[in-house]
Amino acid sequence: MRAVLCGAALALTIAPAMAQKSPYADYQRMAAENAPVELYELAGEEAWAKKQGPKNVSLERCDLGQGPGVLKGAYAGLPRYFADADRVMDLETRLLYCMMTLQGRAREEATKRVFGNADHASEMEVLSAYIARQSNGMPIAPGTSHPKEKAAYALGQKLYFHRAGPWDFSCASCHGEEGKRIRMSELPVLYKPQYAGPLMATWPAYRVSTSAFVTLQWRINDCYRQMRMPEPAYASDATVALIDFITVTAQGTPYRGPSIKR
Amino acid sequence: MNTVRRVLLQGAGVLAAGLLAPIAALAATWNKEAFGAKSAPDALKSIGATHAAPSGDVVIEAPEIAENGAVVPIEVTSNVPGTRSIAVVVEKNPFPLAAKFDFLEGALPYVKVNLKMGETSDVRVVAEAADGKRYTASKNIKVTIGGCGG
Amino acid sequence: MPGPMKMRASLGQGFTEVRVLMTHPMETGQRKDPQGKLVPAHFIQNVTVKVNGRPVLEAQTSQAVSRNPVFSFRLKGGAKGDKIEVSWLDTQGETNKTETAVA
Amino acid sequence: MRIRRALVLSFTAGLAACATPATAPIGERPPAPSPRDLDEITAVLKRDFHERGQAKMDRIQLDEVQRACNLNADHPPADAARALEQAELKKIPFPAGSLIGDWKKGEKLAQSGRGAMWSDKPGVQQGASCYNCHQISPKETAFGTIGPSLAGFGKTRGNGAEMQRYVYGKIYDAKAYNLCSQMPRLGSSGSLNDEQIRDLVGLLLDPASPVNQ
Repeated sequence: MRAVLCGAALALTIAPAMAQKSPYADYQRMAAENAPVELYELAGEEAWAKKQGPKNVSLERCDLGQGPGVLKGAYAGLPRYFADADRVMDLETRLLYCMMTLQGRAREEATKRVFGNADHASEMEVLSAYIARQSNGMPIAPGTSHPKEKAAYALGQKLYFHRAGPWDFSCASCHGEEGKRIRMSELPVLYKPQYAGPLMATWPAYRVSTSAFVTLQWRINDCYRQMRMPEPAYASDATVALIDFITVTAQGTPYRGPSIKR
Repeated sequence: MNTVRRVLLQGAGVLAAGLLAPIAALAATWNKEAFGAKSAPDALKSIGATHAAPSGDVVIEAPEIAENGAVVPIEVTSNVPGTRSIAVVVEKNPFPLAAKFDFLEGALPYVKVNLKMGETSDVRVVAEAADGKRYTASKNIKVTIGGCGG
Repeated sequence: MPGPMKMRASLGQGFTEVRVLMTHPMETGQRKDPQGKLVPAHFIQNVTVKVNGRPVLEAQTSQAVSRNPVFSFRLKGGAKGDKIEVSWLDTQGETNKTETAVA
Repeated sequence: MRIRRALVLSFTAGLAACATPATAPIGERPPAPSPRDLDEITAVLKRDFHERGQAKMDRIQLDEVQRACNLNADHPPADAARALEQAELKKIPFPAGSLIGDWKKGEKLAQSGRGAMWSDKPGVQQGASCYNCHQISPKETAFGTIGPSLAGFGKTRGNGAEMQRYVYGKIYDAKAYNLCSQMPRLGSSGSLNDEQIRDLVGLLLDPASPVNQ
């Protein structure tokens, strides 16, 4: 009896590449239902209203694309082109812009600790949690019509397939073919909507393996770390372009985050 | 308040040193023997569940396979009439007893919690009926390694 | 000072569902910090749920509960406005509690 | 130099023939970049990236192999690919004698995903990341599937001098055998030293290794 059970278990372990439904689907559903993301949303609500910087004002007048202070649906509409900055911006890049313009903070100070840890989440992380929640249920709809939005998509696509560094990796080295895994982790093919959709619908997220809340800027940064490349600057055109490329690929998918990741 | 705190801190210190000393009476109960047990049989013994009867009335909902052992969601419902308590034992964890829930008048015998699992293991749930009889069910949960390991 | 808690209590079919989140490291005592030093055990040992001041559930917990614990409980019946209180006590004698009214 | 010109020419011809747009529609792989695209991307990386730890900025410079693979979407013309593979093969410093090292050390290296990242200590935290992409020892069930299974490798392929040389060379410089392979050049990139590569050869070829049990 035991041998039969073990055989079945082994088959399950080996099957994921071929399975229609991910063997982790139940895990991901239950873990998402039981994720501690609300703690970060609470902290984000406070950070949004906190007066700080040389101008001693909050971020409450920050325009995330839907008008000053409008949070509903703002995350689902990003990245997009902002005329005031003449740039395509994702959520974190836009928040940084507001910190610098509205609050008068220096870039160096505002980006000193953008990636937190299990003991202490960063301001950007908690703000991302709070703001993303208010797009829950809305379709992902980044800007795609402005020439700079088109350029960001094109650059992101080129970067995605660009092989470089000591290990000759591009994003597509791991996220380029269907049905592949790294260890037991299934690899979403992020230039295809059927993979980009479910993935982008759940970022930012509480990351189980580090017990920390993480953002898309972190995700891109950490991919380049593991690709053995130098470090991309936070909120740079390169990181925004990659986020834009994958978000545009995911467009139309209802956003259901913030959620949980392995 | 300060006194309470100090007594509790001392209790924790003693606990950490591995000595057996009763935690101050003011503190809530915590079954040191059961939680300190290093094998599943010892843990079950110390909660009086060695001879628990297998029962379909103890329902465990959990994933068959977990992407990461740091968070494994587990939902337990006991349909055993008059359930007084539910204990959750992760058999292969260094300290197998993970949690014990005592249901007083007003609570339903149901709980959902995230547990840590060091490796693939059976997770055993023991429900205690009003008459003190123990009923049990278990479920195997696989824990896998993912990611680049960087 | 303990980190924040968050709780929601909502009426279900004949019961009240309570979901509570706690900020806590739940250190096992077996994890090493980046410098290679063992991080001492530090975890919640007791959780108490009260309805209108009366205890209805008492949990004893170990280091096997995940960091930033999330619990869901169900209470018999219940009515809008019932006061739910959840408190915890950890290995260092630290405590925290949160209250909410059933919505 | 001649190789490079040939690659550029073949690409330019392709471009003239079908005049592909620079951006692919959603869900499709884009056309291979032009040399100008590559320069543009490298310029973006130069502007937006910075060195950190051991990851210096020279890492964004493309070598001939990377250029050829990028310019041809990993499918360079066969002749050009063969010439570049030969050039890579010549650079592998094959040691004399048996190349079968300690499979136990090899297994540890195969398990480790560390090494060459800005977060790693150079020379200390080194791994080969093998299990990330390959099935190897049957004892390890958490293996990746980007690369082929290597289970039973020595048992099915033998472990003579020729095979030892092939495995050593493949780990040292995978591009010497398949120009646009997704496998890193673990020796030529400086990630693994001679002894470490021999230990990995041992893991795959030693009859005592669990791989061949």
